[in-house]
This record gives sequence, C-alpha cells and structure tokens, in this order.
Amino acid sequence: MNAADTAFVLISAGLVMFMMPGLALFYGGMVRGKNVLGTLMHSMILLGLVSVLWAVVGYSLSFGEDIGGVIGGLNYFGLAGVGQEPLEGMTIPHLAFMIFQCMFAVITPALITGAFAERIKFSGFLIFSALWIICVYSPMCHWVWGGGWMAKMGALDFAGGAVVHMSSGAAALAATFCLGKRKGYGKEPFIPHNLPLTILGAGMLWFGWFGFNAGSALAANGLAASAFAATHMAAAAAALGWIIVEWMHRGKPTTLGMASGAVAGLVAITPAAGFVGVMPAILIGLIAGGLCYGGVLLKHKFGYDDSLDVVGIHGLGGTWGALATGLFASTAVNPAGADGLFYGNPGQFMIQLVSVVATWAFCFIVSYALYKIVDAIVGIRVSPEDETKGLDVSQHSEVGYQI
Amino acid sequence: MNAADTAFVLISAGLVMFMMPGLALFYGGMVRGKNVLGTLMHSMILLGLVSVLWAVVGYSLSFGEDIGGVIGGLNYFGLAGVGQEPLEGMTIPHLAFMIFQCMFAVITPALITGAFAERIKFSGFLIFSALWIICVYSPMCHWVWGGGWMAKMGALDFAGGAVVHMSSGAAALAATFCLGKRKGYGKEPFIPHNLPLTILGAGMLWFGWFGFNAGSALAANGLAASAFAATHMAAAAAALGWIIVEWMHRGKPTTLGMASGAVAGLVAITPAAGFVGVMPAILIGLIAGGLCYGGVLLKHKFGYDDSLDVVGIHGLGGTWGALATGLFASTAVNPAGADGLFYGNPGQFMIQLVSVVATWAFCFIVSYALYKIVDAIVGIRVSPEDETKGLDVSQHSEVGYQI
Amino acid sequence: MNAADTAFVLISAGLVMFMMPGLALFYGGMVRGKNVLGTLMHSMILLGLVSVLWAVVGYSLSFGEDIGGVIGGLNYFGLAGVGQEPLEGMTIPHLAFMIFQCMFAVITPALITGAFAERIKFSGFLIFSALWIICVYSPMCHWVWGGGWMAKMGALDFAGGAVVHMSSGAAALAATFCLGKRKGYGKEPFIPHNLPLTILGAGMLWFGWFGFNAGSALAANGLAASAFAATHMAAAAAALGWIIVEWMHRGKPTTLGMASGAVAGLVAITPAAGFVGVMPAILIGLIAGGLCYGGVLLKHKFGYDDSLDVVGIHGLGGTWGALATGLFASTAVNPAGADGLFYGNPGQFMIQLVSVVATWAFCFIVSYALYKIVDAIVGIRVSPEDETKGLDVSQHSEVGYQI
Amino acid sequence: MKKIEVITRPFKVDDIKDALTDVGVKGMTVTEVKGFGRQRGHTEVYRGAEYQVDFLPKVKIEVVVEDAITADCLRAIQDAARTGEVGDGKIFVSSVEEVIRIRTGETGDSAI
Amino acid sequence: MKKIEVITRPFKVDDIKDALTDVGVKGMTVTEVKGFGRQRGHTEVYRGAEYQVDFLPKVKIEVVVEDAITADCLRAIQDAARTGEVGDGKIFVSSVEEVIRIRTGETGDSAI
Amino acid sequence: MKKIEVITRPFKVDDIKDALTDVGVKGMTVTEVKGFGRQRGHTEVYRGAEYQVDFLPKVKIEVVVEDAITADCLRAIQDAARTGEVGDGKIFVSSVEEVIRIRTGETGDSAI
Ligand SMILES: Nc1ncnc2c1ncn2[C@@H]1O[C@H](COP(=O)(O)OP(=O)(O)O)[C@@H](O)[C@H]1O
Ligand SMILES: Nc1ncnc2c1ncn2[C@@H]1O[C@H](COP(=O)(O)OP(=O)(O)O)[C@@H](O)[C@H]1O
Ligand SMILES: Nc1ncnc2c1ncn2[C@@H]1O[C@H](COP(=O)(O)OP(=O)(O)O)[C@@H](O)[C@H]1O
Repeated sequence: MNAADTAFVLISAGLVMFMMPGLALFYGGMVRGKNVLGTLMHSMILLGLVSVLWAVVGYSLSFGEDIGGVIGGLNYFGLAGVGQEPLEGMTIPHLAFMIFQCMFAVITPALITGAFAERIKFSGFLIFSALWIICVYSPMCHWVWGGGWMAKMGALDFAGGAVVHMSSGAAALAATFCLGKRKGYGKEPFIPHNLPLTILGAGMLWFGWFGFNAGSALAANGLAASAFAATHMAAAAAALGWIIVEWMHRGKPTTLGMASGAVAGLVAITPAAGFVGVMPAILIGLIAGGLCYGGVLLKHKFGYDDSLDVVGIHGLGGTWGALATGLFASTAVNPAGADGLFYGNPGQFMIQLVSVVATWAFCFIVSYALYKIVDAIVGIRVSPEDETKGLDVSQHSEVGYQI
Repeated sequence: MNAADTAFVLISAGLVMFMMPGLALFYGGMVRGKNVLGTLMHSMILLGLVSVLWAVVGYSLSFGEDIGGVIGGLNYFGLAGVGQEPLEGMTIPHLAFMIFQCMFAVITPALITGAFAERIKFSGFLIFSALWIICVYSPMCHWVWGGGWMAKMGALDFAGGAVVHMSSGAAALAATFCLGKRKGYGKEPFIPHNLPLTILGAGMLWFGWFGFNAGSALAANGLAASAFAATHMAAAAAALGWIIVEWMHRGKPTTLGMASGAVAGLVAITPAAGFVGVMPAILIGLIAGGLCYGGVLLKHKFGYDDSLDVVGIHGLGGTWGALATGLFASTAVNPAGADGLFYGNPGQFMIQLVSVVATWAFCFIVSYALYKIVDAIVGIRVSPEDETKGLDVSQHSEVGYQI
Repeated sequence: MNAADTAFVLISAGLVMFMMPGLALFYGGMVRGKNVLGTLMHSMILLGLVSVLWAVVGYSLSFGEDIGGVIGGLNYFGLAGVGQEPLEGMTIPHLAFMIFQCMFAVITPALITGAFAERIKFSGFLIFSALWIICVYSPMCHWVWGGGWMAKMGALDFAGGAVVHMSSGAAALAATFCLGKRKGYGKEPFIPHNLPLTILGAGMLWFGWFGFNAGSALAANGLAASAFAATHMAAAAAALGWIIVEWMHRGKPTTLGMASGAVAGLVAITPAAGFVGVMPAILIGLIAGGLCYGGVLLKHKFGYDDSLDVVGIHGLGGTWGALATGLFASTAVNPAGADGLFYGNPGQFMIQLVSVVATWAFCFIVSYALYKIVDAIVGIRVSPEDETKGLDVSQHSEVGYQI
Repeated sequence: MKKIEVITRPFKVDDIKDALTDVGVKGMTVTEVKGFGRQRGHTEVYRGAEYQVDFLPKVKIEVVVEDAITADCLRAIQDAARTGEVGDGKIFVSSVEEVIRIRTGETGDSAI
Repeated sequence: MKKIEVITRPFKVDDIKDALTDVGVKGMTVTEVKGFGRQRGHTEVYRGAEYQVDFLPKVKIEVVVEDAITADCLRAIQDAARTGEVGDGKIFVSSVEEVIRIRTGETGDSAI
Repeated sequence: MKKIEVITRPFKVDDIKDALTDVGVKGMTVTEVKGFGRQRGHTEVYRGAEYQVDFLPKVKIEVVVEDAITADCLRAIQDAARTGEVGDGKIFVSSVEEVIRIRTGETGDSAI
C-alpha cells in the first residue's frame, strides 16, 4: 500500500464528488427560473440514490468476479470483502477504489438529466435512474474497467469516454424520443435564467475533472501529471475552439460558449487523458470545441428537444474522444496503453470504432426500453399543467428565488 | 514525518476551510434577502476572528499540557514551540496539526449562527463568539481530543460529534431562549430567498466534510479511506432518508429537504466515521435523515425560533451520531477505537451516553451565561427598526442584490 | 521522484485553477448586472488563452535556458522535453511543475481585468492579454523563478508578490490611464450588483490560495505546512484589519470589506509565506488589511477609475508583502531563504526594495505601451453606446439573469 | 368602476389582501416598486465610498372595484395598512371606463 | 387617448405584442406583477412548514392609444391572450388627458 | 390632482427625482419595466440559437401632484429626461379623483 497514492485517490474522489454540485449549477443556470430547483435536484439526489445502490449492488456488478465478460458477480454484494487492504495489484485501499468509482457511477446518470430537463416526473426519474445504473452503467463499467469484453478486446478508455459520456449521450438521445419536446418548444424562447450559476458550475466541473482524469491513474505518478496536464490543456483549447467557431458563425463569442466548449474539451479528453501527450491533447480539445458547437446545432436540424445538449456535447464529444484516442495514443506516454493510428497502429483505431458502435447501440436500446417501462409504471413526463407551473412548484413545492 | 500524511492533512485542512463559504451560502440562501450579507458575514468573519484567537491562545488551551483533565496549559501561547517538526507520536508537522484543528474551531461557532440568524447585533455576535471559543470550545476540545477527562473516560468522537455538533446545537438552543423570536415569527412567512445558494452550500459542505472526517485519521491510510466512504454513504443515505419521510408527511420531496438531509447525515456520521463500517454508516445516515426531519418540527411544537434549525440538525444529529457510535463501533474497523453495543460491548454505549449528557449540560449552561453577559455589555439583539430594515443595511450598510 | 510531493503539487495546481472561477465571481459580483457575464468571461477565457500560450511558448520563455538573466530560451518550445521525469533537483514530474506554473500565468492577467472592467473591448482584451503574457509575465517570471537577475540578486518572492501581484497592479494602473473612466463615473452610483457572488468568490480564492502558497513549497513538507498556516493567518488577520479600519472610518464594518481584506491579506503574504513565521504573518495581514483600505481610497483622491481596485489591493498589497518579506524573513523558517531586517539583515530589505521598484517600472511601462499598441490595432475600449448597453449584450449577445 | 392604487410597506400585502377579501373583492394585482417620500432612506458604503439611497422598497396594490364598494375598500385598506409611522404610503383613486374579463369577454361590473 | 392595461399570463406577452403591432400600435410597456384572483395558487413547503401562496406571476401590459383604434386593440388583445382557462386576466381601460414624447416634446396623438 | 407617469431610461431616475424635488414634489414611486417602442432592441445568442429581444429595460416613475404644479412638473421632467436619442420615452397625464395618506387619513391635496 502506498500512502501518497491513497491520499491522491481519496482527494480525487472528493473532487469528482464536487462535480455533482458543479453539474447541478451548470445545468440549473441554463433552465428557466421555474425549473431551477428541479434541475439542481436531479444531480444532487443521485448522490444519494446511486451511492447507496452502488454500495449495495452496483460495485459488485461492475467489479465483482467476471461472468462471461458481460457482468460482475455478486461476491462484493453489500461491499462484502471490500476493506482497508488493497486489492491485488493495487496500491490503495480497496475502499478507496470503491468510493472513487462510486463517484463515476453517480455522475453518469446525472449527465443525462440535461436531456429531459424541465419536463420529467420526479418519481419516474428516480426509478429510471436506479434501473439505468443496474442495466446500463454497471455492465458498461464492467466491460471496460471490470475485465469485461471491451477490456479484453483492448479498447482504451482512460477515464470514461464510453462508460460515462457516450453512455449518457446515448441515453439522452433515447430520452428525447421517449419524452418528446417541451411545451412551447420552438415558439417561446428557452433562455438560460442565470448564467453566472452556469459559469460557476463549469468552473467547478473543470476543477473536479482533475480528480476524474488524473485520479484515474490511481497513483500519484508521472502518468497522473501527464493526464492532469492533458486534461487542462484540452479544456483550455476547447473553450477557445468553441468561441472561435461561434464568433465566425454568429458574429460574437459568448460566455456560455466558452463554458460549453470547456466542458466539451473535458469530455473529449476523458478517454484519452492517460494515453496522449499534451500537444495532441490541445488538438483534441480544439477540435472538440468546434465539433460540439456543430453538435448542438444538430437538434435544430433534426428537430429533437435535447434541452441542455447532452447528445451534442457528451455524446459527440465522447465519441470524438474515443476515436481520437485511437489516433493519438502513444506507448511513450503510457506503456500500459497502446499506440494509435498516428503512431503506426491502425488496429487500435478499429478497436476504438468497435467500442463506439457497441456502446451507442447497447446504451441507446436499453435506455429506450427503460424509459418505456418506467412510463408504463408511474409515468415519465409531468402533466402539461405541472410543466407550465414548473418543476419546482409542481414536483417539490418550492420556488428558487424570493428576491 | 510522512510526506503523504502531510499532504493529506494539509489538503484536508483546506477542505475544512472551504466549508466556511459553504456554510455561509447554506445559511445565507435560507434567510430573507435583506439579511443575506449579514448571514454570510457571520460565517466568514469567524474565519478571521477565531483563526487569530486560535493562534494566540485557543490552540494552547485545547492542546497545551493537560491541567487536571479540564483545560490545556499556556505552553503553546502564541504558537510558541509549534513548528515544522512533528509532535511525538505524529507523522505530520506540528503546524499542520495546528492549522487543521484551527478550521474545526472556526466552523463550530459558525454553525450556531443559524439559530440567531436575522436578529443578532454584529458587535454582540463578535464578542459572544470570542468568549465562546475560550469558555466552551477550547475546554470541550481539550476534554475530547486534548487528553482531557472525556478522552480518559474512553468516549469515542472521531471528528467532532460532541466537540463540534452537540456543542453548537446546545449553544443554539440557549440562543433561542436568550434572543427570543424574530419579529413577525409565526405571522409572516419566513421563506428561503435563494435556494440555489443553499444547495450549492450543501454541496460545498459535503465536499469539505471529506477533509473533516477522513482528514481526522491524520494519515493517508486505510482508516482514512474507510472514514471517507462512511462519510459519503451516510450523507447519501440521509438525503434519501429525509425526503422519504417528508414525501410521506407532506406529499412531496423537497430540494431543501435533500440538502438538509445530507447535512444531517454528515453530522451524524462525524463522531462515528472512523469507528464504523460502511453498511452501518448507511444505516446511521438513513435514520439521521428521518430523525432530523422530526427534529426541525420540534420548534413548531415547543415554540422556540431556531431560525435555521441548528438544534434540530446539529444538536439532534450529533447526539444520534454519538450514541450510534456506541452501538456500531467496531475494533475491526479501527483497533484504536472500541467495540459498541452491537459488537458485544454495552459499556461503550453508556460512556457515549455520559458524554452526551455532559456535553449538552456544559455547553448549554455556559452559552446561556455568555449570551446574558454579552447582552449586558453591548446588547445582543438589534433594535426592531433595524430588524425590519434587515441586517445588511442596518449592520453593514450594504445590500445583497441590485438585479 | 516523490509520490507525495507529486500528489501535493498536482492538487495544488488544481486549487490554483479553482481560483479562476473564484476570481471571476469575486469581480463579477462587484460590477453592475449588465456587465456580469463580460466580467466572468475575462477571467474564464484566460484559462483557455493563456494555458495554450503557456504550453506553446510561455513556459519556455519563463523556464527555458537562461539568456543573460533576462529571458528563457526556446528549448521548451511546444513543451519539447517536458515529460514525466523530474527536472534535476526536483522531486515531481516536470509536467507537474509546468502545469502548476501554468495556473500562475493564467491568474496574473486575470487580476488586471478588475481595473478595466465594464469598458474594455473583448477583442482588444484578448490581444492585450496574449501580448502581456509574452512581454511582461514571462520575463518577470524568468527573473524571479527562472534563474534571472532578480533571483541572482537574492530577491525573495515565495509565491509571486512581484511576479503576480505587483505586475498586475502596475498593469492595472497603466490601464486606468489608457482607458479612462467609465461613462458616468462620479455621477451615477457604481454599486456591486450581487455581493453573495463576491463573497463566494473570496471564499474560493482563499481556498485556492492554499495551493498557490503552500504548493509553492513544491513538496509536502514542514515548509509547506508553515506556508499554509502563514497564508491562512494572514488572510484572517487582514479581514479583521480591514473591517476595523472601516468601522472607525465609516461607522460600520462591511461584508465587502471583510472579503476585500481577506484578499489583501492573501496578496500580502504571497511573497512572504515560505519565509516568515505564523505570528509575523498575522502582523503582515493585519497591516495589509488597513493599508489596502487606504489604498482603495487613493483613487478618489487622485481621480483615476480603477473599477475593482486592483491597484489598491494587488499593487499596494503586493508591494507591502515584498517589503515585509525583507523585514520578517527568517532562515529559522526557511534555511534556503534569508534573514530580513528584523532578523539582523538590512541588506535583504534593500534587495526587496530594488525588486519592488524594478517591477513597478518595468511592468507599468511595458503594459502602457501594450495598451496603446492594441488600441491602435483593434481599439481597446467599447463605444459609448455599447458601454451603456453593457458588455454582456454588446460583446457577447447574452444577458446574465432572467429571474 | 374605480381603480384603487395603494402604495405601502411590503409586509402589509397579506393583511390588505385579507381585508379586501372580507369586503368582497375577488382579485388584485401587486407590483414591487421603490418609493421616495418623507420616510428617510439609508446610507450604503462600498469600499469606503458612501451612497445615499432615498428609494425604499414598497409595494403597489392595484384593485379595480365597483363604485358601490369603493368606500368600504378604502376603509379596509387604511385599517390594514396603517402603522402610524412615516412611510405608510398613499392611496390613489381614479376612474376606470371599462373592464373586460379576457376569459369570457364579460365587461363592466360583472367582469371584475 | 386611452390607456389600456392588460393583466395576463407571462407567456402571452409576445403574442399580444404581435397582435397590437398588427393593429398599428408602436409602443408599449410591460411590468412583472403578482396577481390574486379566482385562479388557485399553490402550496410551498420548507422543512415541513407549509405556506399557501395565493399570488401568481402575471404581467401587466400598458399601452396608450388613440381613441380611434381602442376598440381594435381591445379585440386584438383578447384574441391573443385568451386560453379559456381561469387566470386569463383582465383588461382595464381608462382615459388619458395628455401624452408627451420626451425626445421631441410632441404632445397628443402624435406623441404616441 | 393629476397622476404623471413617466416611462424613460433607468439611469435618468436620479436626475428626474432631483428636478421634481426642485419644483416642490415630496414623493414618487418608481417601477422597473420593460419597454417596446421605436428604439431598436438587441439580439441574444445561446448555443447558436438566436433570439430577437425587443423589450428594453426602462423605468416608470409615477407621481401624483396638485393641479397647480402639473405644468412645472412636466417641464422639469422633460428637461431632466431628454437625451434627444430614440428611447427617451413618454409622459402620460391622467386625472386622479382622490388621494389618501394612510398614516393620517388626510385626503386631497394635503395628502400628497
Ligand atoms: N406624490 C406622490 N406620488 C406618488 N407616490 C408617492 C407620492 N408621495 C409618496 N408616494 C409614495 O408613498 C410612499 C410613502 O410616502 P412617505 O412620504 O415616505 O410617507 P407617508 O405616506 O407616511 O407620508 C413613498 O415611498 C412613495 O412610494
Ligand atoms: N379586481 C381586480 N383588480 C385588479 N386586478 C385584478 C382584479 N381581478 C383580477 N385581477 C388580476 O387578474 C388576474 C387573473 O384573475 P383571475 O380571477 O385569476 O382569473 P380570470 O380573470 O380568468 O377570472 C389576477 O391574478 C389579478 O392579477
Ligand atoms: N403607446 C405607448 N404606450 C405605452 N408605453 C409606450 C408607448 N410608446 C412607447 N412607450 C414606452 O416608451 C418607451 C420609449 O419609446 P420609443 O418609441 O422607443 O422612443 P421615443 O419615446 O423616444 O420615441 C418604450 O420603450 C415604451 O416603454
């Protein structure tokens, strides 16, 4: 066991937890004022729900003994045997690894909430999220990090391009189909009600993402430093990339664009952070910024209502990041990784491609089914009257501001 | 000396410091808009006042050479002899321990401010807080962590159930007696003016609490990981516990309830974090959520005006946590601790009970006396006219928002 | 290489990054509502712009092979040779050092933005900031930390009194001359529109500053603990110092004063943190609070419009800190430092004085020239009509609040 | 029909609403306003710079009523709003030519 | 000249603006208000304490028009604002004695 | 008694207050409003979607005065509020039937 690695991973777990209020604000600032609390609640209550679920069964399904490459066994049910001693091959307490991973499980369904913001029923949302953790997240996590088939195939995903971002992006797309558009969509303006909250949220996400990506090295070593630097630079470049493109397209660079770009860059570098150098990271970020700007415009083109652009940013950004890993990965950065296309190994790119397609297909289909099931049980969408009143009053009997 | 432990404790100290703006927002969002700055100020200025007091005399009273099990000596007056070398038996610089403990001294009186929010006079508040650190906090801290009588008795308090939460809860109850109700209490609605601030504050508290509880291991080891996981899971379960109870009682789960529940869980796990396993922690949290929901309703029953529910959450939550430690503590988790009732040692539960009663009695009585003394010197409550204007204008010549 | 030091410096880098949204809010809350996004953007976009610039050329100019004591060479251009291995004499990966320093480069020009808030043109601001990093920051950084002439002279600057605070203060003063006063200055009231944001920002700055100052020890050792404690205590004392002085001067202590004082204390202790003991730190802070209160009043006396008091707080506070280092530095605290005047070495005070004068002169003159150049190219100030509309609408096509 | 405009202290809104409901009023409209008058304002200080603020937070209650109950309403409002301190505010009464209920198209007294 | 005051649902502002523009209106002024009426409010709950909220968010649109187009305006507003549900709000019409355009000093109909 | 309503630019409030005070006015009430008129609005863009915003921030100043000083007030307001640019706003004058000071129960001119 290594105390420095333990300190690093525990603080990193804290940082990832801090992304939850960050995400809550990032999303909360973008909705209309009458939905601000409902939107904050979506992220925050998952800290409660998913964490407990994770301790009881999620961790075991993800990291328990491999069953056919598809799912983990129940040997860690109720955290049985998860103690202060390190797992074999690790330098940190098993509990530290468990809690670090817990935060990833929490944030992933929270990302989806941007897609169905301003119209989902709270009870339906809770049931959907619980089912999704068990039926989508845990398998995905097992496939990639728990020794499942994607890991065996050699797919590279340092901190969750597939597990976290593509999976939530695909679930977001399914949500737009199952829930339909918000009342008044396309007629009334849907304008962010409090952008300073959103900017603050983006800043908190950026900060917390250091724990997410650098912490995924699971040790305080050179690789962690490299992943840290790559993460920061990709976010920086993507913030620039986004506002450059919108400056050309709409004539002005926006603050929301800067924040959105930074998040897009963080998403894109997530799978790559521990496999690529800093200069490729800047390139990945720069492209992510421009690409995701285009990504959010798709909804206008295709006419689905992805309220806060989860598909355009997490879906697209995660996909780009996974493919970019297949392009820019280098064993000079991480000998435990692989070389990408630009380092002479086209096979890796193909592996990444397979993992992208499989992730989208699996997560979209199962998420779609889960929405339908939940809709049948308790209903997934609020009544039109409740939607007009806003989620705050109708779902929670509260209002955000009395200023 | 151990560098990893030093890094861990220093970052933890930073995290605990970050709880202060967190608490400021948590409370600040719940008051009416005309008192927002006054409420933020209560928490923030204690970072100034108590820190300096701590360096001069508080640390020495708490951790100086034991005098009869009651108080520390003045051998560390002005931090004399507190240097970069570790204390005997520790692995971190003495200064790191001092500053980590400093943050605990700062936050404790800040917790009390929720009880007398919206009506205390700023000068009176400053004097009360200074006296309270010397007459209540320092002795309590010495008894439990400085080698005083509670420590000798064997009372378990990992990170401050008695020192921090019961002490502030008891002082809060005394405040409601000495200051009386807010003008218009029971007639006008007292509704939170900015709940997004409160949710953000709760998120910051949760994040910082990792430093509070895991940092209390004073080392980056398995125990820290265990305390970290217990802390997180208790908060998660308590957020659920609170909203489940209020869903049944009032028909809807609220965002403020989720945030209040999380804090209640964090309070309850504080004394237990380093002595109990993760599954008991979930149980402790779940119960804390429901219990403290009931706790805040007590004020309506008994008719005292505890503005932001310090008694119901910190007083009650801390008490439950201290007793729960006597139930669930296990030497399998921490060999330096003890076994609780459920692990075959009913004696520990009795010790905890004694510490609970002693803490409430001591803190309530001395706090009560201090309010009376301060009231006699400079007055403890603002004039009715100033209360109507709000603390921001009347105490600080400022207003919070010009939007 | 040392894993604990690596963990400590990486987390510290994260903390310094977190100062950027902190600064954004600190400033953003103080402007009028129509400029809130523009002001947030100033700080946040520098995370994008300066980081990329730093990776490409800034780091090399600062820390590349010394050229005549004046500037670094291009040997690290594009981060060539900056890898996971430590630099000679260091215990952390070279990339960790690079990214830690990157955050300092980002925050320094962001500090300046307080001076020209509410009236600068966004394009001009970007160009100015890019040029300033190359022409002012990189040389300054090289002189002090990259082995340049100030370092050789023996000037002490632990975490950036000259490099960060005086440099931005001097640039701020130049800005007030080149940009002129805001429209309506002296006639309309310029009142902070959202002080809770400012208080939160101050809290985030305080928290992040632990990374800034303690992290500058570049190791998790006794010196880091000492710098951490000194930082905290100076901020605490300065918060008190400011409100005591304003209480006497204007009859009431203000919340903005508490926050401003804390920042002033953090500024003043920055150059001294790793050279002075905790008690001198309290004194440095206390004086900084009072002094900077006076500093912000200077603008009324001399009639320049330093919107958010960069000169009064960073310029003056940094200067006081640099001189105080020459007074209170002690080799008992840091054997690698020097003794100050009060420890029998008046020469050190003279060295500090020289560094102060040189820093102000160099930074003021070059900054002045850069404003003029940028003004000639794209214009540095918005049109009066755009200024009336506000930066949010005129520069970014957005508005902050729809509440 | 008359329009009654009351400018008074914010915390009196509920009392006035109850008083008006008691005399048979079915609806009213409230606006947050800032008032300047005999009541003294306060001073604000930001980083040592003082600002005199003369405008205080007030509310404006607008209610349109049939002529018949106007006098009752005025009495009810005064009783509910009076504290006797400077700053209680004013009541303005003016005449309204037509009232329409949008939902039904009703006009005149029956639309109120 | 007449002053028309419309108190109605916030999301109807743009529709009403367009309808009025169509009948030749060149300007109007909108205020956020809180309305009490037949439409039911909602309950809020904070830490177990219930509050009944009777005031709902509404907007007030004020527009001063020449006598000649008053009837057109009233019709346009009703068509645009009506949903048929309780809470559609009211229109109040009163008489204005003088209008001045500040910029030019014009008065009467030409100032509108 | 007359009610004067001024709709104008927010930053002119203090000037108008001073001008009115000079002609003897003792009180007034100010509301933040949004105005639509000849003055052009602006465009907002959020994630590539453009919104045309036609409503601009304005203030409404309401002041009730004795008939005798109405003309003085109108002149004072115009002088203080005029910038000569589009968007200076309008003044509406209407008649008020009764004024009551809540605190004292005074009515008519002495209540103002
Ligand atoms: N002539 C007026 N026209 C419009 N509003 C007025 C006028 N006089 C007073 N008010 C409003 O009434 C409020 C209370 O008036 P004030 O003179 O302070 O107290 P009082 O009504 O008790 O004499 C003011 O804040 C202002 O909003
Ligand atoms: N007598 C009145 N005076 C002023 N405003 C009124 C009056 N009656 C109703 N209102 C306003 O009109 C709004 C709608 O009225 P309400 O009675 O709820 O519905 P409806 O107009 O459809 O019958 C109210 O919220 C209130 O703002
Ligand atoms: N007919 C009207 N009724 C009510 N308010 C009006 C009317 N016309 C203009 N306004 C108000 O006056 C403001 C200024 O009007 P505008 O036409 O832009 O400029 P100007 O008054 O200089 O011609 C508008 O924003 C609106 O608030």
